[in-house]
Amino acid sequence: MSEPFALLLTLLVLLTAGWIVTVRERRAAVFGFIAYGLLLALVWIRLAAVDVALTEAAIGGGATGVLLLRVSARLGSIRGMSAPPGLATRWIAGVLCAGVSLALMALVLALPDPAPSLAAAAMEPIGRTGLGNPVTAVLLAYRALDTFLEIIVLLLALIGVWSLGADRFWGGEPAAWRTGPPSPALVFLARVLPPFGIVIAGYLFWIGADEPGGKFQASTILAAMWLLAMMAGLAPPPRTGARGLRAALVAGPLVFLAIGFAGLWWADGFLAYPDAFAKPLIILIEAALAVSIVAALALMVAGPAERLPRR
Amino acid sequence: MMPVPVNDAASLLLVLAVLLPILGLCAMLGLRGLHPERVARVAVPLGVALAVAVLVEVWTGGQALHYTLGDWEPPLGLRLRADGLSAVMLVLSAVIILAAALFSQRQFRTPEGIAGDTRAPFTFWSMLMAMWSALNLVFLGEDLFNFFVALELLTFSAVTLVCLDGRTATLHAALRYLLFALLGSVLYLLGVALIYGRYGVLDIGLLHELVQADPVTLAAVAMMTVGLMAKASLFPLHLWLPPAHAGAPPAASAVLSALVVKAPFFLILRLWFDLLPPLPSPLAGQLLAALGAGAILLCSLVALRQARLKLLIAYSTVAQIGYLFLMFPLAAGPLAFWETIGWTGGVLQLVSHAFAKAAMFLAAGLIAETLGHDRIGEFAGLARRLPVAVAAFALAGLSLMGLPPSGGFNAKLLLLSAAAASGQWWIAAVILAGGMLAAGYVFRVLGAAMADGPAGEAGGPPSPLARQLVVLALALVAVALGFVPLQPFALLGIGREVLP
Amino acid sequence: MSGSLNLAGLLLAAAPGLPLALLASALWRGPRARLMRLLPFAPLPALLAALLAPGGALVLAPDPLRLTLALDLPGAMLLGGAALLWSLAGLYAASYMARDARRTGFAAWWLATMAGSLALFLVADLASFYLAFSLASLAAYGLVAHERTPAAGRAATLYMVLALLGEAFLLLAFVMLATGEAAGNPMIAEAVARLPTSPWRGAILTLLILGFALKMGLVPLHVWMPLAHPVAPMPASAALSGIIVKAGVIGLIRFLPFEAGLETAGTVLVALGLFTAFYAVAVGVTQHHPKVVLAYSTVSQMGVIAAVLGAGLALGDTRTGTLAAYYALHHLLVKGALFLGVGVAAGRALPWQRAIMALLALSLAGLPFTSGMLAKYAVKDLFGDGFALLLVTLSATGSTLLMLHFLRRLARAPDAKPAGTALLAPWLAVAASSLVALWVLFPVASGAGYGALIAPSALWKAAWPMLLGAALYLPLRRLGGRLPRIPEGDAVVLGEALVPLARQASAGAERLDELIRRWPVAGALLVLVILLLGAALQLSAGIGPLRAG
Amino acid sequence: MTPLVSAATLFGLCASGMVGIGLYGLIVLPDALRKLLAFNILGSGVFILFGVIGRRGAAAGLDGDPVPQAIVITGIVVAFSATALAATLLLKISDAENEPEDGGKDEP
Repeated sequence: MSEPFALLLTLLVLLTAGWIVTVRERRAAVFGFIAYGLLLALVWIRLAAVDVALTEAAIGGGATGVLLLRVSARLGSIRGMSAPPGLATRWIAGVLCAGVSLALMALVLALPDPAPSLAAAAMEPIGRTGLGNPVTAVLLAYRALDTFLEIIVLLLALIGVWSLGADRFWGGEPAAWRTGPPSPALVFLARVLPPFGIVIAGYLFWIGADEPGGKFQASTILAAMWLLAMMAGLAPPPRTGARGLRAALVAGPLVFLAIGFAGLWWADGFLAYPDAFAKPLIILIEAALAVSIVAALALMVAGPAERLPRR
Repeated sequence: MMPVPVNDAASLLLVLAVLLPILGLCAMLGLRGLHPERVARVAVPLGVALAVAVLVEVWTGGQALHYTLGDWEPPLGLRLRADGLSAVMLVLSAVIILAAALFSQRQFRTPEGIAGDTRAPFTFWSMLMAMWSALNLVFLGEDLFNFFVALELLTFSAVTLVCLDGRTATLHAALRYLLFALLGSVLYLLGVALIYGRYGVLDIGLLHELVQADPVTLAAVAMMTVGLMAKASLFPLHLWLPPAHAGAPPAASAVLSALVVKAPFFLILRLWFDLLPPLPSPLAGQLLAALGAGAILLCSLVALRQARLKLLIAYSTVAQIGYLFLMFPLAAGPLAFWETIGWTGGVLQLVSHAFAKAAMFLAAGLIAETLGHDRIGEFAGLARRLPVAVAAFALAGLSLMGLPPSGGFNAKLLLLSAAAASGQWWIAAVILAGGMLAAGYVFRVLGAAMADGPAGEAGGPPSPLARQLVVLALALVAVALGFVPLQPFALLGIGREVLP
Repeated sequence: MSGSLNLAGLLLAAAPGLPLALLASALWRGPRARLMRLLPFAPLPALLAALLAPGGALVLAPDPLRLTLALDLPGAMLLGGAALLWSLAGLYAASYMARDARRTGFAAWWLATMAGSLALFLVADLASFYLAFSLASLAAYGLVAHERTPAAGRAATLYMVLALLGEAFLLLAFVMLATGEAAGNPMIAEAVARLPTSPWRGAILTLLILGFALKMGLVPLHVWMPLAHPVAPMPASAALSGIIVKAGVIGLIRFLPFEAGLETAGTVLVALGLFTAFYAVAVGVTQHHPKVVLAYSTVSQMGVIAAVLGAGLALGDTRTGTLAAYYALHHLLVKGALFLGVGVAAGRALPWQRAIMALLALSLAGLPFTSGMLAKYAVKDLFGDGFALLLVTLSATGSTLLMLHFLRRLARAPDAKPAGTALLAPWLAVAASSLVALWVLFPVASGAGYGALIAPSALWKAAWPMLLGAALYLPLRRLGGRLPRIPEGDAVVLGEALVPLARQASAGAERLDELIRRWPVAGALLVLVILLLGAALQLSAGIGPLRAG
Repeated sequence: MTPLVSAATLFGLCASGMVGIGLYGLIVLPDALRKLLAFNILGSGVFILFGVIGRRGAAAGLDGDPVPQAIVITGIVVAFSATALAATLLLKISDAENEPEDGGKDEP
């Protein structure tokens, strides 16, 4: 890939972003956004960040896209958050935002060269983790607390989504799609895709330790397969109060914490791994986290409970 | 050179302080049969004990506690750190959350005879836990990106609590809060990106050794500060705060005003006093102070005109946050001794406002529960009906007005002294004028409540005395802070070698 | 100063301590029911302290708080007078308000105000002074607002606004006084000793005089007094007009640097005081309600005291504090007795009651052999022989005029309820004590002997201004109803004309806030603040326009 | 031949542009869903900036600094959570406003 490609990509990204912000139709903007997510994945590949590219494609483009499509399909007309701004406001806002953009560009050009980097620092002790992929090492060893809290953020957002349901439906099933019976095409897709999805997800998960890939990307694909099955009516959505579901949600954080605290005994402190078992422990944590992430992602897209809980 | 931190048993307390509420959250989520309020009954006292233990440890040890997570040293790894200020903030949030939990035990109790959990109690208690964990992380963290995650946890839990009652108006308020807070987060993250691009380090302690006053650093600090200002609802970025308070449950309002808006402010403090290199000119600090002055004057005036008690208190919060931003030019002056005066005054304002405002919102909650509304115009007779709540409101008001003896008075005295010593008279004038305006809105409420009228009879059953006493206790703490000696606290200075 | 416990020190601590303890006891049901009947006993430790403990001192809290009590001569005189009036007015109140539905609340405010006002006369450090001043000044709000009529509401609001304004002035002055002191909380005397060399001397003096003048009611800061004093229940009016205004007097006594002497500030204070003395008479004679006339008389008398303090400051005379306190003691007791008397001797009262009221009233003008003459005699020295002395002498003429007007309005007022011993006895006791106390203290305060007082020249000096006043009163009486009616609180009307303006300002603030809280506006402001703060930081760091590097 | 601007720098400029566009949309668009899209554009601008910084920090045999990449992965998940929460709020408001008979309240 060459510089003209980067230039083209830059122009495309900016044009799409501009289009999303300026186009009249809400739905058109949502479609624009999905395309924008795919363009971004290309940018990430061009930036040699394949892990991020996969995440962006899976979550930024995929999950967000499905979510936004579902929402825009159901969204009625709602009171705007402000009156449509006049020309003067638009101009003022435009000038100010252009100012920020220009300042930021100047700052980007003013970044030091050679750039400071933790790449060497990250590679040096990577042997102690037994991992080959430095991004995974950062996520699950060096900055493991961030990753742990990220799962808590997911759970919190899920509780937030659930709390928006009605009191009487609490613990019941979400109604991911209300409108009519699923189309035959959707049912067909839902029958054909999941086996492939599961295989791809398993592969991504497995190589994540050493190559680009990992739990988030894998989990997102699994969550998407599950959602597809729910949408097509092939798998019933789980009750949000179901014991198994709740257990799946907390499995990741609890395993993470348990291994973290065990580090006090078998290693040098909380969240430390003994060198000999580091890789298996990390994979165990990733597996537990993946369970929680699949459940959280899928249910977050499915929305709050809207049917009575089955007793 | 920084001392080499050791992970000892005492510093493990920091990890526990962050993780204990999350464990509570997991227990609530994982085991429906436990009933969230019962989990809270275990987790909250434990958390308070942890916070107090950290404070005692820092106080007796006379130095900051460190914990390096997973033994991965920064810049690669993460570290938790508690100095005197963090320890005080930790105890502050523990006490306020304890009060909120005691106050809400009845309001958010799972109904009898239900095996699992129910919506409002589950949401309230789990979000309270998450919020607590996030607050502790903000006070103990050292890593700029770690703060971002903590801030997001804080935002999500606060937004969910705000719209707990599910009415359309509160949903709109929550959406507005969420979007504006997200805007703030992204701006903060933008600053973090620039800092990383410039130094390749995110640990504040390490950055302090590296930073230079170059354009990239300063621009990053500006972006982070403004992003945090949006979350702290500093004037003129306070659009979300009044509506968010209008429909929130009283305990949620209390923690929102007392703690949630203070967390981003705490981070601004850390950026400006621990990260930013000393600048030759106070211009930027004065800009912050000017916004603070705008908040004090404008929002106090607006508070005077509110018809609903909760909105009045909410505007008072915006005004009182303004005081916090007055400390920047005062604490950055050239006079070494008075630097600590201004700094201590700002921190004391933060603490005493937290207690006073929590007391006020809880008192407002009791009033609204008893009367069925919170329209100040119909308060006549209230003092007879709810004497303890009105007394708590009055005591908290004392602190807001800055009358002695109260924490608010001491805080304003210190800020005033710093303003006088550095010759920044306009700040002194704003502090005094703000006190007068606060007296105006506090007396408006008290005057209405003391009048003879029908509110003494109407409405539901009186609130149980225990809840009223919780509110009174908070207000008394705000007043008791006035008996702390006016000397700069030695405690707040522990572990802050950055400061003189 | 010794920190050890001693009897004198304990008495000092008990002076504000007992009222506060009684106040705290109101938390329990039993004492609460008896609170009203305990009022007369609350100030007794203070009275004992004033009699037994002048010169005593007690350090309540050591460094760094340095809360310290100390009783000097001016403090002891005012403390004794105040304690006596609090006690007797409390006795009066116990009977006068026995059937008042809100008497318990009244008693609570009463005790809080009492504690603050008594503490004020015996605290020696800056922080305690501010604390006592705030307590006295803010708790008195409860006394003003007690009746809950619209008039009381208006008066109480105005009182509160101005009291808080005064607090703000004083707070800033104190902060400036304490800045540069090694101790966080300096002794008042130490801080005042350094005042003349402070770089902010002018500002501090201005703020101090503004703050205390508000409490004393010097024109034009007197506007709250004619509104607030009359609306309170009778015993509370006595306490407000007798004692609370002395908070300003003790403040000036404590905080003006008499030792160093400041000519300009002194002269300004004399001018302010004398103008107040005559202005209040001029407005007072147009008033109809006897309590309002008395309130104007208080304003006028406080003007005289301010002039005394100003003259002493200009001269650098260290006796000034004692002399001013002596004069203030006279006013404290006489004005207290007059207000209590309005409750028993209004309308068609018994002749002996009228006679006593007349004696008390004219005592304010300096009637020979009354406390007024003694007080005026004692302070004359400070004024030298010039124009100021003439004006001070003529202020007695004004007082005569005003008091004759008061006696006439008192006789025309609606009849007082028939008073029993419970009301008459405290009234008479205060009246008598004014005579006794001033005569006893005369040699101590003035340094002169009694002989000087009965010299014919002294008597004539006291009498001629009064005769002039009496002569002037006749045409005034003729004019009677044709005098313009000046509203109570005179200039307050001008001030209240600003209220709609303030309303507009706050309405404007609300509109501005609404605008700012619109999403696009807030968003644009956010971006603007980023750019401004970024630029400000670059400028603060000495970096010009943004450059790479 | 070295190009005038490297790809990383080009994407850095692109990220700056995205931030500006996202900010603009967030400020002026009245519709909440559109605001949410604008927020995501703004966020992705910041993420790309992190990516650029990571790419510039290529060293030790890696194509980029792994720390910013990990940060972005966490950031993307957080942004998704925020989007999901906001979108659900939006749906709930829409449901409440389009069912006027119960006055916007869930429970009768």
